[in-house]
Amino acid sequence: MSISVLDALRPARKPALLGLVAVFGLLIGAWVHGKYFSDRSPVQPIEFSHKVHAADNEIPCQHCHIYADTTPVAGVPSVSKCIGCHKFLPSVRDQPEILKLMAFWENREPIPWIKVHDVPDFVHFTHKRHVKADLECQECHGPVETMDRITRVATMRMPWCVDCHTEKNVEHGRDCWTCHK
Amino acid sequence: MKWGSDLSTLVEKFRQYLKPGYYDEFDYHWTMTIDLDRCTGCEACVVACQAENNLPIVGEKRYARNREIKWIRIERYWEGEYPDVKMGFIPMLCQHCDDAPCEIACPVFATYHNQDGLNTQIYNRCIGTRTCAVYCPYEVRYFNWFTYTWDEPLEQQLNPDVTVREKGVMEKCTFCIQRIRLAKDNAKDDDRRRVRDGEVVPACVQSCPTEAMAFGDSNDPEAKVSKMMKDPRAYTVLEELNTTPSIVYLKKAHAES
Amino acid sequence: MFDHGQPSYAEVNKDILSVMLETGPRYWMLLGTTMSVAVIFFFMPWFYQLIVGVGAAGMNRNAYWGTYLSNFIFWIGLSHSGTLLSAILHITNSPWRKSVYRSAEAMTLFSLMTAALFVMVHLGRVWFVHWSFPIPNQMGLWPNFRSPLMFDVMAITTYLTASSIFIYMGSVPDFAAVRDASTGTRRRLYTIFSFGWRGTAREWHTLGWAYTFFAVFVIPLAVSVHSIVSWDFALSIVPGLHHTIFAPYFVCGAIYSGTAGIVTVMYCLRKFLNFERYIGQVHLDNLGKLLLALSLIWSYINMLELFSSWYGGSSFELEALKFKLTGFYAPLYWEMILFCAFVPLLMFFRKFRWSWNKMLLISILINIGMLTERFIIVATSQPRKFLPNAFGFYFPSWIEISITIGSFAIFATLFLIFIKWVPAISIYEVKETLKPLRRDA
Amino acid sequence: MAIMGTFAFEEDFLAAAEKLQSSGFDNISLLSPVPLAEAQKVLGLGKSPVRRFSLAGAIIGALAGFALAAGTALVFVLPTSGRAIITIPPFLIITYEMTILFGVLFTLLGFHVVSDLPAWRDRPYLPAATIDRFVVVVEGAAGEQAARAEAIIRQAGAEEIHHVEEDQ
Amino acid sequence: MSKISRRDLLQYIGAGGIGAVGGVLYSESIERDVELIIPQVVPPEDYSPGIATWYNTVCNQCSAGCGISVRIREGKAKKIEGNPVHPVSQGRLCARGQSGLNVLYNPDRIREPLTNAGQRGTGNFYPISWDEVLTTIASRIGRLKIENNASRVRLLTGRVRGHLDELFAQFMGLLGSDHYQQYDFTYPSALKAANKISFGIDQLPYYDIKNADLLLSFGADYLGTWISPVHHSLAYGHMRQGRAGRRGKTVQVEPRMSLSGAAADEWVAARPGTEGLLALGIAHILVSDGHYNGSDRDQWSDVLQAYSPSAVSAETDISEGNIRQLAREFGTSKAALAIAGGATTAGTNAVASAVAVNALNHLAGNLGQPGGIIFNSDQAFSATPGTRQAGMQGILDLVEAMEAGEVDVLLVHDSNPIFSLPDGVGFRQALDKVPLIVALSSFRDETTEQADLILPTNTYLESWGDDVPDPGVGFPVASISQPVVTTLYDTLPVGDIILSLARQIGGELPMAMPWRTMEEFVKERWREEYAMRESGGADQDFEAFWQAALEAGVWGQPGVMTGDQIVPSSSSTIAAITNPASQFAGSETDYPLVLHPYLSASLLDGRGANLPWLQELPDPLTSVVYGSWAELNPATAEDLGIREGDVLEVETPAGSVKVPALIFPALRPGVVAMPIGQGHTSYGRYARNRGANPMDLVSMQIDDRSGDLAWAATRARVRNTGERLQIIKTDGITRTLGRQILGPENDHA
Repeated sequence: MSISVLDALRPARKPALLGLVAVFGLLIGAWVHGKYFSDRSPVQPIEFSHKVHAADNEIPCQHCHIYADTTPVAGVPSVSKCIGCHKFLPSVRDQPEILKLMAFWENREPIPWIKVHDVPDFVHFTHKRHVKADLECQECHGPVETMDRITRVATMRMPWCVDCHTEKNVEHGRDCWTCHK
Repeated sequence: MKWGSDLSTLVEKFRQYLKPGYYDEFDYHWTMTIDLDRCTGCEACVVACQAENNLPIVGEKRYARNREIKWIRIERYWEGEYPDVKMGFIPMLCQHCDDAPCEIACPVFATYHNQDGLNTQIYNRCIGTRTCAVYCPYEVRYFNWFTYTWDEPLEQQLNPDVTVREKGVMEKCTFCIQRIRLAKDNAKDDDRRRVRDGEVVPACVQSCPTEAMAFGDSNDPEAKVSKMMKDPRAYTVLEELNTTPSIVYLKKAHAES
Repeated sequence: MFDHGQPSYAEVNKDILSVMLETGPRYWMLLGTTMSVAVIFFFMPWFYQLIVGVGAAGMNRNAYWGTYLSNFIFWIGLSHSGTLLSAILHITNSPWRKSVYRSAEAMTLFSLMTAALFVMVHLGRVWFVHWSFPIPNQMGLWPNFRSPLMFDVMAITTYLTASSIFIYMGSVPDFAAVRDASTGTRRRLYTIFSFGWRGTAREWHTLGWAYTFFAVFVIPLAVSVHSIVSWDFALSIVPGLHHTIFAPYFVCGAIYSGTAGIVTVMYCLRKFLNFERYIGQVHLDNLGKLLLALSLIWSYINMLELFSSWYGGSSFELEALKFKLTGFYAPLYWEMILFCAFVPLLMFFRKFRWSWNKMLLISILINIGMLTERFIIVATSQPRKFLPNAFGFYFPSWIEISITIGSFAIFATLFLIFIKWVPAISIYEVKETLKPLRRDA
Repeated sequence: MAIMGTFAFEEDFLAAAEKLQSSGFDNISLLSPVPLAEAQKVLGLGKSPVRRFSLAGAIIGALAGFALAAGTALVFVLPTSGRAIITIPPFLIITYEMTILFGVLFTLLGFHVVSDLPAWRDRPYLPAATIDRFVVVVEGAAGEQAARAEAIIRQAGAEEIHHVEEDQ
Repeated sequence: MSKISRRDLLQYIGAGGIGAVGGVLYSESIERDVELIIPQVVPPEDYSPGIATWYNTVCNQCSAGCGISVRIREGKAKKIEGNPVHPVSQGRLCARGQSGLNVLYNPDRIREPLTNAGQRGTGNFYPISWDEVLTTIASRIGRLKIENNASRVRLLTGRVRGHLDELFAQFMGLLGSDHYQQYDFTYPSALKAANKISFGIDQLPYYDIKNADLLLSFGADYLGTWISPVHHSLAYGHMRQGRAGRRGKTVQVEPRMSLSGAAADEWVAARPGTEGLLALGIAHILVSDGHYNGSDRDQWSDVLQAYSPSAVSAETDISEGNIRQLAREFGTSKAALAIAGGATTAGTNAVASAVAVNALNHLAGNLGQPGGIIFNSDQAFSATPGTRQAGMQGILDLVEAMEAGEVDVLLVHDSNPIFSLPDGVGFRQALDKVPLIVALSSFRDETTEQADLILPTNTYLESWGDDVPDPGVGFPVASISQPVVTTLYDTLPVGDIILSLARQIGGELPMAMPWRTMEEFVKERWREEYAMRESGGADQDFEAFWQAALEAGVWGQPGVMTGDQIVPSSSSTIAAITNPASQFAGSETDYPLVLHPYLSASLLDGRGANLPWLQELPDPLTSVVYGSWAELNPATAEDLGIREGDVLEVETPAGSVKVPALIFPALRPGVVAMPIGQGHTSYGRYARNRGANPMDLVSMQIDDRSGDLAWAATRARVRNTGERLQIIKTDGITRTLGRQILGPENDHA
């Protein structure tokens, strides 16, 4: 006659292992999705390349995002803005993406860009203050000039904001009512 | 909290943190004065607040069960009996007490006291224990019993500077934080360190047809509120509770006869 | 202490284990009923409330706390005797404890769980409840340990952990007994539950010591828990809640209703699980005396509260008092006084103390009284705060009422499950009270 | 090779135990359905080291408790109600609760360590020991030793003798 | 551990796979849902996102003509505040004005032209195109015009001022119909009539409350509903605390305490209908006690002979001492001002009472003085306000005409007589005799429901126009109202509708009214005004002026006294003084109580009832929201054994309604008070079937001297039906219980 917990546990070993594998799979799945299939870099209605514009042609950000230093929102350029330049660029006129753009312009339709950098409704964020504080756009938006398709690099979540505020030692940068409305 | 590694600052910080009251002085000490001798109880402020802060239209049934949401309300008190009956009005809104009974109550820091002497309410942090409202002696905290909706197209009026609260969240007067924020923003734009007196005007103060209300920074001795607070008629409601409110009332004067 | 003569060791095992191992249809019917009641009366309304918002309940701007909170306090209170009593009696090793404490502790555990459920029901956004736990989160924000509610969170988690460990450790030797009386999966399960307990002198020795320490820890804990719960109220400045007496008042009240609860449970065990042999006159008598003492203390504190708020003479306190004694809820108040202060006086007479049925009635009345007491506290103080113009009224909605009913079903369900998994009476400790196995005995 | 003897009565059981103890068997376990002070005396079990665990737990808990309260208060400084950020009285309550929590947990740990449970590997025992029989178990005794042990147990008045193979 | 069999392996892979899928789903679930950023195709000029812009226009929620600023963001109106540079509102605004947003974004607005397809009064309407509806009307009117029957076309509007008024007039004039009339329930016609008698000026003068020391108000709720509440409130605030060491005093004479009564230092509940008498009593003492000693003292004392304090005291039920004391204060204070309004000017003695009050002002010698009555004879603009207020007499004539079948086309704009007039008038029935009823309205109110064709108009926040405040503010002022948002629905500004009708009717109309839109018309007129004032100012100057005016929302000449400050002689007043005693409908025996309807501070005469913010706004004195009630003095209630919430049947010779009772301490015993404003049978989801309309109780009586409706001259009785109804109110207990909430007791600062 003898007793042993391990013997008692033996039948439970396999289910336990299966469970372990499942959990492991879960983590992998989540990681892979987050890394490659998330909304961090959606496919836009027009394959607009910041690389071409910002880097190759050295257009400054605020040439198109004109409101960034005066209003809370940076503002996507209006269709007319795009056309403003592109009607003088015969070289690229018949590229498919440009044709799309032209189509939008002919139909006087706005381009339904997909928002990449978004904050919830209860957050008060103003570009003006950040631009006027001489922050480089890249500090939050990442090396945009190297991207063909825009990808969100920052988490855009609270600790990310707060950490920066703390580092830069922003006045009242950790007061909730500085950002929450 | 990122602090320097050297011990002295750490000790110094601890001292500071151990000090009751915590703040030596508020950066701004936003204060409101309400002259009851001017107040006629017309309730323009009530609607102004509703328009500015996206207060819901709760509907008759919910009103009947005292589920209304009015960040500022007018309280009525009769004195005497017919024919010598008098009516006393007193606008009641969050007093932004410096020793607010509500603040300790919150387990998740959804309400706390900020450097401007404001009693904050962070809606999206609130988990709805409702303790703050129970503790509040002025009963100026209001709870979202439901997720309120606006009949189309009334929602187009909603103020984009103020979020719309969801069900299960406590809310209350913020002294129109969005306006304070804007004023500070403008001040920064033209390189002023301070906001000018009268630059921040909460919706209720702005609307008041008898100019009974004044709002400003009581740290600034020149501010209108500071002057009003010196008036002999000045008092605070429920003084005996030692909540040190940021709203100073001026008692109704009597006609000399 | 045995009304029907001494059982033998073997009989003890047989009697107590048979309750676990042999299950009749009656049990399943009962379990089915309680479970369905719990679902229909508690969980379905709660689900509805989660969808529409807390407005489904009757609370309003005159009373932000309603029956959910009062029930929470009631259940916490009910939880009080079990562990506390068992601990105290263990340390003062009074023999009559041994056959009652297991189910008493179980009561503690389950009423505590029910109480915790009520916190969830009370919250406006329960899906964010984890923000009030001291765990790292993505906002880098921690809970506010200066808040009375955080005291609660800490106290209740500690209490739950401690009392579950307490009851578990007490049952380890009995798990071993179950193991030996069973075969197959159950045997395996209980081998694990009992950590492979053999009952060696060393094991007994260590268990003895550990158990004593658990007891020592649990007593101050239990006291602190209900004090803290009382501070949820007392730390406010609301008239009618802001009383220094509240902590002792709540603790005493808690033990009071808890003990009454034990009597009720004892009755059921005895009646339905045929434990007449182990639960006898002596238990009833002792519990009766205890109840009597507690009721007196309770009445005393109650008087103090009334007196201090009346004699203090502050307009605020007086108004609250007036509303409590003569307002809409006055009948409830006087009902409470009747059930909790006067009815128990009957126990001065042995005739009552010794009659199971009478005691059952009394104990139930006491708990009804205590349930209303908690309700009175929330319903009469909040609508009468400082500004008369904001005075109002609160009446629970049918959702609150049904959830209150459902909570009892939940408690019953848990208890029914419990008696099938854990020996409802401590086998080895009952044996201790029997004649030892000696030649000279 | 373990030898187990079952007894119906305490006296015999204790006698056997003492005899074995005195004749130098060190690896004996005394199984009983109820705690027996005498049996523990035979094995010379005095104050249990569990109490050290409890103390350690309590102390650690106290420190952890205050550290938790004070530390988290400093992580994100949010003043409330004009109280200090580090307010002693409320934090003492947290400390108090954590003291008890850790005390209990460490005691639990102590129990497992001291009593050497759970019994992972096979240990000799008899089901009767959880009902109404006393069992003496002699382990690690081989050959002639085993014979002696068995003799002692038998003449102490054991009802039955069992032999169990221990897997080494 | 033994080697794994294939079967096991598959199971492990399966588990892992399930896990992975779960992981992906989880990660997907915590992602924010995709939002779009929609850019402009071509950005407008002054467009800057996330920044609010303010546009100035004129409030139309009541007839005060406050200037307002509307906060616009992303093309949507967010908030209305007073226009800081406007002399009437001076940056402030009342609850009603701020609720204008509920008018603009009201879910019950009419969104397209409607026709009832021949079944009138069924409430069924069907969409119809603008062209069709306009041609229908135009042809109909055109035919009448050709047949020289244009007088069979009638236009009834609410209070319309500025050039819209002129436009209407011109339109009707050109048609050849002189039947353009306005009716506004809140218009103080009696007061105007009285002023014409006493001062010989057919206008509302400017009451300078701001600089008064004693304001003696007979029934005029100047802080809540009377003439220009916001402006009065500003004045009141200044009068109370604006002048160091000089706190003005106010006394309110009315049977039921109004907002102004609550603010007053003294509230005098004279017997209803005898307020004018009280005024004369005071006048008597002023003269006899020598507070007044002008040259015409003797005439005064003759005419006031009959009104000795004792006699007056007996009539008014105010103690002699009280009257004397009032008189003393009135006589001695530096700047005393007496005003009349509300129920005092709504009895059969309306004008008589108002004249009596004017007598007081004469005797106080405050005419043309600061703190007194200031006449602004010369109005700022060609458009003279208020002259077309037909008053009750006009309505009766109209009804008569309709009954006689003399009306073929009735155009109704912004006026709701069916609701705001007693049934006794018979307006509703008369409508049946009218072949074509056209409503120009934004909401389906009771009158609009009766229309055959509904022309949905823009709200005032979407329309062009201008306004001259009436009364003025002591110097020439005109405000411009401009659309602050783009029109929400398929609706038109009322001005544009008239203009396009004019075009389609043809004849000389298109010639005379060549403007395409109201905007053109207004600008045109302002150009003329400008040219007239700045003698021959060139056009580019005008453009600049126009831009400035648009931005300011108002044009004015502060300091310029409008016209010479004539001080009218007292003779006409003296002549006009008669013993005023209001004749109440119903005998005292059958109807022991006096019905006292009063304008709701939030819903006014009911036009605010469709605005949720106002419905949810607690009544200033009773804190009741939603629904209506009947107020009783505690004593009266006790006699009748009535508790709050008992449903009463209030009966008058005119009819009866059922309303819950409310015990109200500041109400004269023997009076039952009811707020006007609720009891709509239509008018949108927020107003429909809520409470009762006291107008159903008012007997059809008019004050013969002004022809105005005497809506406060009806007796009533109440019956407790035994039913109960919860009155929804925010008040708990309305006594301080000795708590020092309104300030510490000890000091008397």
